[in-house]
Amino acid sequence: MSRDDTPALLEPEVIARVQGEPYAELPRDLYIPPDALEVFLETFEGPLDLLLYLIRRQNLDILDIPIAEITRQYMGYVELMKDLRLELAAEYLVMAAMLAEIKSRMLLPRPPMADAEEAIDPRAELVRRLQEYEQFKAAGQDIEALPRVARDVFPAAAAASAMQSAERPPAVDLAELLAAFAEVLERAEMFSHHQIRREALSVRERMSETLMVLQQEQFLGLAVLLRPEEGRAGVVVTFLAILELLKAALVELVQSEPFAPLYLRSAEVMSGAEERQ
Amino acid sequence: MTQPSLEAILEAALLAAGEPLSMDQLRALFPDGEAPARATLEGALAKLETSLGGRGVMLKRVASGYRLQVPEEFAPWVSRLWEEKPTRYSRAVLETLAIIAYRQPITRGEIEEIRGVTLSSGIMRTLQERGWIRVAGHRDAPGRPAVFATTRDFLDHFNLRSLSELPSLMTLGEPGPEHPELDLEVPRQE
Amino acid sequence: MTQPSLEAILEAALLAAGEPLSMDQLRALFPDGEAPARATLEGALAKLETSLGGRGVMLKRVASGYRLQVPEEFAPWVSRLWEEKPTRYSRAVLETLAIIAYRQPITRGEIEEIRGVTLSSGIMRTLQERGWIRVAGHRDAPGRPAVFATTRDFLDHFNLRSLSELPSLMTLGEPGPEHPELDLEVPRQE
Repeated sequence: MSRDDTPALLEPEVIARVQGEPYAELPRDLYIPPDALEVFLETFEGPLDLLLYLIRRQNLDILDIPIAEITRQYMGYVELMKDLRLELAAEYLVMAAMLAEIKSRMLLPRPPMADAEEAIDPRAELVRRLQEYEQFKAAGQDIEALPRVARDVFPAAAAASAMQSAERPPAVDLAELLAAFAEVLERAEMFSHHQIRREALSVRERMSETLMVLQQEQFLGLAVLLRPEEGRAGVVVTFLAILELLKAALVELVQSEPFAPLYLRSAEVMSGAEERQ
Repeated sequence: MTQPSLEAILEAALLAAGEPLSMDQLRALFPDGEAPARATLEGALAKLETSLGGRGVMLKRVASGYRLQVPEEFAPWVSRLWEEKPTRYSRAVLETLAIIAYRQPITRGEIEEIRGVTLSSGIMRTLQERGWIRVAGHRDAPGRPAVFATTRDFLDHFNLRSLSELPSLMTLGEPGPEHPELDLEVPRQE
Repeated sequence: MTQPSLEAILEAALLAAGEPLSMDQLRALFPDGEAPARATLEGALAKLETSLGGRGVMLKRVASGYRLQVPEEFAPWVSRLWEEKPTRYSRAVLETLAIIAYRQPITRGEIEEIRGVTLSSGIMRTLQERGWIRVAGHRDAPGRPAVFATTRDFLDHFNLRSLSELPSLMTLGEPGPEHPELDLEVPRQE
């Protein structure tokens, strides 16, 4: 493309082309209701959009825009918008000024010896912006065409309302528990003269376990509770647990006659039985 | 593209709605005059119901129509979706738990004596609902007070094999055990 | 009772949630320490996806996780469930969204430069209220202008797993979209 071409002008009277045929006048029978024209003009997203429309509808090459013609058409729309008292954004006028500037620069004879500078087509920046805008205009339409939730695809949901009450219980760690116990002991010692002693937990655990077994079994032979397979230590722990339980009045030791087997029963079962009598 | 089956259309609509749809609403999915007869729709719903066997969703007839719902057997997993952020236990709950853990079996009165305050019923309920303590028996004393002990779940939560693995207060500078000879390990039961 | 299959559990949870669940959320359905490995879950999800073929629901991977959704082909029936038509967005909103999606992070000024017009505050508000864009930071330039980026919700809403799934930008020089409906005559210049 030679740069100092006078922009390829359409005949000045041509206002439109229909299938390549230039038209110099609006057909007389073509009536555009003013409302429709207004809607039409409002459809443009801005000067770049309007310019693109002018270029595309005439199948012009965006890389070789006939600046004079396009400027003339552009100004036609801007005047129309003014006439219709449409809210004319300042950007439309800025673009008009830019087009006029490009046009005048293209009309200027190229000064000799200034090839390097003049090599830049005055339209280059406009072309770049038009192309970039066109890309995003198309991208907007592509996004519009993507399957969209609530229009094309629908999240699938099934009722599960009855299951919504779960609440995760707090977690506690051992250190917290120990700290709480230590604090309570400290406080207890401040308020009482009782000596709070550390006791063998394994005995306490066996006390709890024995109580549970007795709740289920009601009567148990001492021999069953003292299990030799736990070894000496186990038997001692169990025995101490039973003594502690007796002392705390949680169990009772029964024997039907001297030297008969010893049985253990829980105080609870026993008193329950008494109540029934 | 082949037309989706009637069952698939009904499944799609019920899942998109996420709530019960009446027979009238189901018929309204189709353009005027093209809605299948009720009997046809009922047939398709029956087919849909059968095809859902063994899946994570089932068809249920409710008062307001048909509903796709998650069967109850999935509650253990599904309910975790809505678990609230764990809260923290109050000081009182922690202290009570600690006393029960270290002094079990113990009555409520004894806990109160150690803590020096009355025990609110909420605290014991919290710990019982959590499955960490249980009534281990009743003391043969006036009023037959319940005695509390910790549970296996309690040990599991704290990753302990037995109570003897609870940290000792000695780490906090407590005087040593009075009966060192009693501090025996309970052998593991088979 | 037999334990439900892993696929059924995942299906139940996804339907109960009614929104995408991430891999982490799926693993959190199981008790601590019992969650299947990621690969196992992925395998089960693949099986679930296959088993849903031809049904009114499909498994889709979107930005925030896995979602069960009614496929597009059911829209003609399903969209009749709601009287309201889905929101249509103006070209200005869509173009702005496109610019942010493809050029993020981007300032308001840069968006205006590309579109050649001042950005009305309504457009940015609409996009932010929908949760599709957010302020991702501030550029270290005079006035420290905010830079905008798209959100995960944007990707979820448009059925995308990541920005790389966006349709590629039109190559320059290609014939652009026309407004055939706007093909009115060019007015005569005065």
